[in-house]
Amino acid sequence: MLGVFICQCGTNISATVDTGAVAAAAAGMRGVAHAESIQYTCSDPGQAAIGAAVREKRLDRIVIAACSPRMHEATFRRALERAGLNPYMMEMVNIREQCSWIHADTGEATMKAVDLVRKAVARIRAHVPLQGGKTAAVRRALVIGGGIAGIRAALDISAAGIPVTLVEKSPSIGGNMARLDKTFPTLDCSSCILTPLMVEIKQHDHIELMTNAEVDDVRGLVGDFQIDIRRRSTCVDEEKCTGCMICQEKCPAPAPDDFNAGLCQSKAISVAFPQAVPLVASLRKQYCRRFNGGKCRLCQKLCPAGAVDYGQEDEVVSRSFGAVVAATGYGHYDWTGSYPTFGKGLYPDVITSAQYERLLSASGPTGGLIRRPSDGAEPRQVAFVSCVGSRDESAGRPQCCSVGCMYTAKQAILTKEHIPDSQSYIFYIDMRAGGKNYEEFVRRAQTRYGAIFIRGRVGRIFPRRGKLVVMGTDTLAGDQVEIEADLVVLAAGLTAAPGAGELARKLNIACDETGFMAEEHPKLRPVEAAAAGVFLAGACQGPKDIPATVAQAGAAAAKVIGLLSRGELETSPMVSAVNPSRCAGCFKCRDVCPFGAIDKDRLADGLVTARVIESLCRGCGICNAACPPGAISLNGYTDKQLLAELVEVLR
Amino acid sequence: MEELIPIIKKALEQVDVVLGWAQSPAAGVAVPAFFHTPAEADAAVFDSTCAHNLAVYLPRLADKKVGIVAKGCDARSIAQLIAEGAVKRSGVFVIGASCPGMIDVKKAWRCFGFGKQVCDAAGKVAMEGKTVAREEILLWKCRGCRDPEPVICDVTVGEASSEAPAPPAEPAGIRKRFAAMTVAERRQFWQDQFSRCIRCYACREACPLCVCRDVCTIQAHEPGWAGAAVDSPQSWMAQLIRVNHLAGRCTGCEECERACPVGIPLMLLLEEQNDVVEELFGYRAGGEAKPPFLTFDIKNDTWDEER
Amino acid sequence: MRFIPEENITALLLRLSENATVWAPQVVRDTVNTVLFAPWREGAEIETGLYSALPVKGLVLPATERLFSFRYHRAGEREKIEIEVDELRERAAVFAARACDAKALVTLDALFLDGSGRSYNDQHYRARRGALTVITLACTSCDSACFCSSFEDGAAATAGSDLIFYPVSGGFLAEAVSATGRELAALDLFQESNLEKPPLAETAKVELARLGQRLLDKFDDIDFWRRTAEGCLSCGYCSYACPACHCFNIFDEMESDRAGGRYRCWDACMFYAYTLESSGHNPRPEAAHRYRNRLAHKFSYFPLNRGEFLCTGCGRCIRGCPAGRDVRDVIKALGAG
Amino acid sequence: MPGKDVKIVGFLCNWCAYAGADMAGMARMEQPAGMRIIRVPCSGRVDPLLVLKAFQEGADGVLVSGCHPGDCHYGSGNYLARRRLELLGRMLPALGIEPERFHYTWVSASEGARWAEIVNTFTEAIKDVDEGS
Repeated sequence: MLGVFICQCGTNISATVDTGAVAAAAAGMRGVAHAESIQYTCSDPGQAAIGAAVREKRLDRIVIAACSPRMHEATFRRALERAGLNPYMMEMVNIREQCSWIHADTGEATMKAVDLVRKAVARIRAHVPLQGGKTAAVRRALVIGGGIAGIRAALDISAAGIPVTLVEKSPSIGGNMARLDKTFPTLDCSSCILTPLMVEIKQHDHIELMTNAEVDDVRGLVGDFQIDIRRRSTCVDEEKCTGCMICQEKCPAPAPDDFNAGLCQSKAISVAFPQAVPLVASLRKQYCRRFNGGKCRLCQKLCPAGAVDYGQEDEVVSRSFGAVVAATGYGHYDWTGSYPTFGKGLYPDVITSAQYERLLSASGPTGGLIRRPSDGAEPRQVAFVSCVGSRDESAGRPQCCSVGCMYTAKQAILTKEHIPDSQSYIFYIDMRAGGKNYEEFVRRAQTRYGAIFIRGRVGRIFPRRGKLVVMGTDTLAGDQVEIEADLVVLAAGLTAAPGAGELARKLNIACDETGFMAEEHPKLRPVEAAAAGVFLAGACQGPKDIPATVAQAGAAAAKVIGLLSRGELETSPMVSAVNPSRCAGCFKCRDVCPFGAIDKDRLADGLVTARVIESLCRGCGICNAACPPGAISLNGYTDKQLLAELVEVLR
Repeated sequence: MEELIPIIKKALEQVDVVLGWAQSPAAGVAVPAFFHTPAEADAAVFDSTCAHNLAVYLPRLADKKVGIVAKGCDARSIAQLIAEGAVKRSGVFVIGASCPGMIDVKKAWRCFGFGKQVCDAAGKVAMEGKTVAREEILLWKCRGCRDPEPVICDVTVGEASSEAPAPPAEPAGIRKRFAAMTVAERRQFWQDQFSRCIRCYACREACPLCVCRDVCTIQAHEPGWAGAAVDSPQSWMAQLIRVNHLAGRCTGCEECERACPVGIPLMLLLEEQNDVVEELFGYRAGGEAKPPFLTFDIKNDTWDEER
Repeated sequence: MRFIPEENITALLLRLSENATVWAPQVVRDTVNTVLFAPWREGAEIETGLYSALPVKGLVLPATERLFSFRYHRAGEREKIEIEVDELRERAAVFAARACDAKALVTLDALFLDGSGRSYNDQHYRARRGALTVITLACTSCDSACFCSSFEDGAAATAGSDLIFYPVSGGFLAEAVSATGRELAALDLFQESNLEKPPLAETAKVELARLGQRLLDKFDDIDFWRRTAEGCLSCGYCSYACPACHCFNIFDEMESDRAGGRYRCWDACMFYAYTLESSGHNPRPEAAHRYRNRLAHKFSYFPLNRGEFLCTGCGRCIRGCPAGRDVRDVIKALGAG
Repeated sequence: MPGKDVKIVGFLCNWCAYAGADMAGMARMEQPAGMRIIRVPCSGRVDPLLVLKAFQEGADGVLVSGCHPGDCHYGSGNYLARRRLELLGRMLPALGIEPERFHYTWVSASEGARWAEIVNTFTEAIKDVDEGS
C-alpha cells in the first residue's frame, strides 16, 4: 500500500501548486491508501506524520512530493527507516525547484505536479527493498600536499592513531607558508610557527613522508583506494644525506632558486632551503652538467656521506588508503600576459608580493634587507598594487584572492619597520578585512605606519629617471594620481596549484570554473569532494588565509577519522546487479565499465556470466544502458523503474 | 567448385564439424549443411545460391572446434564475433570461399517458381528456358561488394573473383522511394511495413551478431521495452531494439532481411545506421577493433564539441 | 454444378464486401514475392500462383486479440476490478483460400469450439469463426514444398470451406460445402454448368503411417534431435506460418493508471521463452528439445489425442524457413531409422 | 493550435544537469510547463532505447543532459552517452522522427540560466516542427 505526502514547504510550494488538489488527485491513484498535504514534510511533525500513516495504514512504500531529492532524499530515507520501512521504498517528487518555483500559473503548475506524482507512483511500484553492504576500510590515509594544510591534516589524522602517508611534490614540505616572512594580523614569524610542525611530521611514528613524489594513478574507491605514488629520482639517497650542503657549495651549475621565487640563483644540486624537511639535497637533472653531456661528478666525489647516486631511477610505490585528503594549495597568477601596461615583467623593480615576501624574510636572498632587484638600492617609495589578476573582469579573473588586502597591509607595515623613512602607497579597490582583528590591523597600517591608501585601479607603470611611475585613478578624489616609486609590488592573484586539475581527474573529483577543486556542497559539505572518501583542505578548494586553511584541514582530518575509525564502511546499495539467468555472457558491460567493476562468473552449469564487484561499482549505470538483454540493472534506476516513469508521464 | 570437398574433408581432421552448404532437392538451391564426417562432405556445394551467413551458428557452437565455409561478407561477421569475444579465433577454421555475388533466391522464385533449380552462368540466371540478367537478381549487398575476399581465413577455395559486381548507379526500387520520402512519410512507411510483422524473430535468429538469442530482451516480459502485442507500433519498437543493439556491430550481411518471411526491408534501417557509424567514427564492423560504443580512450577522443 | 464466369468474380467480391471485409491473397507492395491475405478493394490484384506467407488462421485466431478490458476502481479501502468483454462486430470473408488452410480450420474448431459442451468453447474464437465465410480455390498445380497428398483427401479436401472454386476454362466451378456456401452459389452471379472438375494437384507424399510411434521411440535419443535440429535457427516462423499451430500466450497491458486490457497473442514452441519457468529452469533448453516437441506434437501426441495430424502439408514451413530446413527430411529419417 | 501542450521528456544526470535544473528553480527562472524530468545517475545510463520508447509513447520531444565533457562524475559516462546519442540523433530522420525533436546537451550544476534557456529554446523548436508539419 502506497502513501503520498505533498509538502507545502511553507508557501514555497503552496503559493503556486494547489497541494490539496494534488493530494486529492494522488488519493485516486491505483494502490494509494493514504495521501495528505503537509506544511513542512521535512520538519519533525512532518516526519512524524509519515511514521503515523505508515503504522495506521500499513503503508509499504512512500512518495514524497517536496523539494529536490538532492536536498532531502537522505532525510526522508532516514525517516522511512525510523518508521520501520526500507529506506529505499521511497521516491521523491521535485515539485519545488522543478515546478512551483519555475511556473507562475497555478493551474498549470498543479497539473504538472499531479503528473509528476503519478509518475512517481508508477515508479515506486517497481521499487524493491535495498540493503547496503559493509566493506572493510583500510586504516591509512593519504594526504597530498605538504603545505600547512597537509601538515595540519596529517598531524590531526595521525593523532587519532590512523597512519598517514604525506606526499609532497617538491623536495621539502612547508609549502607557500614556509616562504612567508610574517603573518597577519599578529605579525608572528611564519617559519617560527611552521617549522616545529614540519619537524613533527618528520619525526612522527604514524606519518610516512614522501617528498619529490606525486600521485601517479588512483584506482578503487572509498575505503580501499589503490594509489600509485611516483617518487622522482633526485640522485640523492635520502637515508644517507645529512644535509651538510657541501655539494651545493661546490656545484658549478647554476639553477633557479624556486624557494626564493626566482629572485636569486641556486645550484643544480641543492637543499631547498635551510629549514627544509627533510633536510636533504636533491639534484635537478635539467641543470646538472653531468646530465647535459658534461663530465662533472663533483658532488658525488665530495659528498662525505656517499649519498649521490646518478643511476637512481623513479620509483613507483603502491599503497592502499581508506581516504584521501587533497591539500595541494595554490599557485601564483602569472600577471605578465594580461597586464601589458605594467611592463610585461620587463622592469626588474616591478615584483610580485610573493617575491617581496622573500625580500622581507631574514632567510631570503638579501638576508632580510629590502633591496630592489635592479640595482640593490634600498627603496624609499614603495607602491603596492592590489588585485592584479583578481576582481578584474578584463583579465578574465573576476574572483577575489581573499588574502591580497591583508598581506598588502602587512607588507606595508613591514616595509616601514625595515626602512623607517620609507613611504608606502597602496592602490586598492576595496579593503576586505573581514577576519578577527583584521580591520584593526589595516587601520594600524594606515595610522601608525603611515601607509597611504589610494582607492582606484592602476592604469600604467613605466620607468622615468630611475624610478617607476605608477599612474592610476583615485576614485574617491576623482583625480588621476601619479606616484613615483622605487619599487612596485603587485598583489598577484591566486590560482589553483599547477597540476591540480590533473590530480582532480585522477581522484575523480570536480574542479570549479576557476580551476580550484570543488566541494560537494558550498555550505553543508565544504570539505567533501565529489568522490566519496576524498576531502579537501586549504587553498586547493579556493583561496584562503592561514587560519581558514588550518581550520579546514582540521575539518578534513575529522572527516577522515570519522570515516575510518570504525574500520568498515557501509556501501551504497545503489550498485549494479546481474541477473545471471538473463545474462548472455557478451561482456559489453565489462567493456564500458569505467571502474573495472565487472568480473566473469562461472555458474555451476558451466555458463559464464557477468558479476558485479560491488565494492568497485559506483552506480553510474553505464553497464545497464549497454547490456543488450537487460541482464544487468542498476539498483534504484532499473529499466523497469525508468520505463514505468517514462510511460506514465506520457499518458 | 569441386575442390571444396577435399578441403572440407581435410579440415575435418582437425575440427568437429564443418559448416557449409548442400543442395536441397525441394528448394532447388543450396541450404546450410553440417558436415561431421568425410562421407557427409561429399554433399558439399558452393554456388551463387549460398546466401546464408553461416557465422550465425558459431556462437551456438562455442564449445566445439568448427570449420566454416565463409564468403567475404560472412568472414566480416566472424571477425566481428571474434573482436567482441563471442567466438575464439582458435576455435574456428575458416575456409574462405571466393564469392561471385549471391543471387536473391526470393527473386528467383518469383521469376521461376519455388523449388526450380537455378542455373547461374555467363551473366544470366536461367531455369527452364527463362533467363534473367544476373545483376538484376543479385542480392543488394553484393552489388558493389567491398569485401569479395574474406578478411579472416585459414585456407581459401576457388579463384579470387575477377571483379566484384558493379555497384548500382543509384538507389533502386524501395531504396530510391525511401530516400525521396519526407520524415512524416517515413513514419507512415514504417507503420505500414511493420503492420505485417508477425514477431517470429527470424530476423534476430538469422543475425550472426544477435548473440543474446534465448535471453533477448525483446521477448522478455520485463522490463517491457516492446509490448508483446503483435501490432505495428510494438513490432516497430521491437525492431528498433534490435537495430540499436546492432549499432556499430552490424556487418551488413542482409540476413535479417533475407530471413524475414513477410518481406520487411530491414536493411534500410541497418544500412543507414552503418553509414552513420562509419561517418562519425570511421568504424566499419567486421575488423579487428571493438565497436566504438564499447571502447574509447577519453584522452584520444578527438570529437569536436561544437559540431 | 454451379459455375461463375471469371468476369463475375469482382462482382462477387463486391457483393461480399457489403457486409464483410473480404480477405484475398495479394503481393505486398515493395516486396519481392511476399504474398499475404489482405483486405481486398476493388481493383486490387489477387495472387493465386505464389503461396501466401501466412495461412488464413489469423482471421479466427489473430496474432493479437484483446480479450477484455479491465478497470480498477476504489471500493472503500480496497481496489476492485471491473471487466468488460469486447464484442466482435465485423464479419469477414476469405477468398482464394487453399484447401490445406481451410482444412486446418476444422482442426482449430475442434480445439476452440467444442460443440459437445464438454470441452473448451472460446467465445472470441466462436465469434470470429461464426462471422467468417471461406471460399477456397482448389489447387490444380503445386510446388515442390507442398505435401498435402500425404494426408487424407490431399488437394481435394473440402473440410473447413463454405464454397470451393475449381478453375476451369472461362471461370470457376463452384461446389458449395455449407449452407453459407449454398446461399452464395445461389446468387445470380453463378449459373449452372455441366463442366467436369479439373484434375487437382498431386503433391509430394511422405510416409506417415508409423511416424507417431517412431517419434516416441526416438524421444530419448537427444543426439538424434541435436543432429536433426542443428541447422534450425529456432525462430518462430514455421509455427506462425502453420495453419494448424495454435499456441498462444496471455498478457495484460495497462493503458492508464487504472485501466488496461488482457490480450492473447500467438506463441511458438520453438522459442526458448515458451517453456521458461519463473524459477529460471527450462525443460526445453536447446533447439533440439524444441524441435523434437514441435514434430512430436504434430505427428504423435496430437494424433494420439485427437485422431488427426496437426499438419495439412501446406509446405509453408519448408518454403519460408530462413535456414532451408525441410520437415520431410526428418520424417524420412525417422522412417528410415 | 496555441493551447496544445508540448510534452518533453528530459533525462538528466543527477550530478550536473539535474542540479542545474534545480539551480534554475532556485533562481526562479520561469520555464514552459511541458518538461518532465527523469533523473538518472549519469547520462551514460541513458539507453538510446529510452529515447525511442519516449517517442513511441508519444513524447513531442526528448532532451538528454549530463555533465560537460571532462566533468562526468563517473569519468567517462557522458563521452559514451555522446557517442550513442549522436548516432541516435542522426538516425531519427530514417526512423520517421524529426531530428529537431531530440537534443542532447551538457549543463553543469551552476548553469541554471543555461538550463532555463535550453528548455525554452527546445520547446519553441518543437512547436515550430509541430506547426510546420
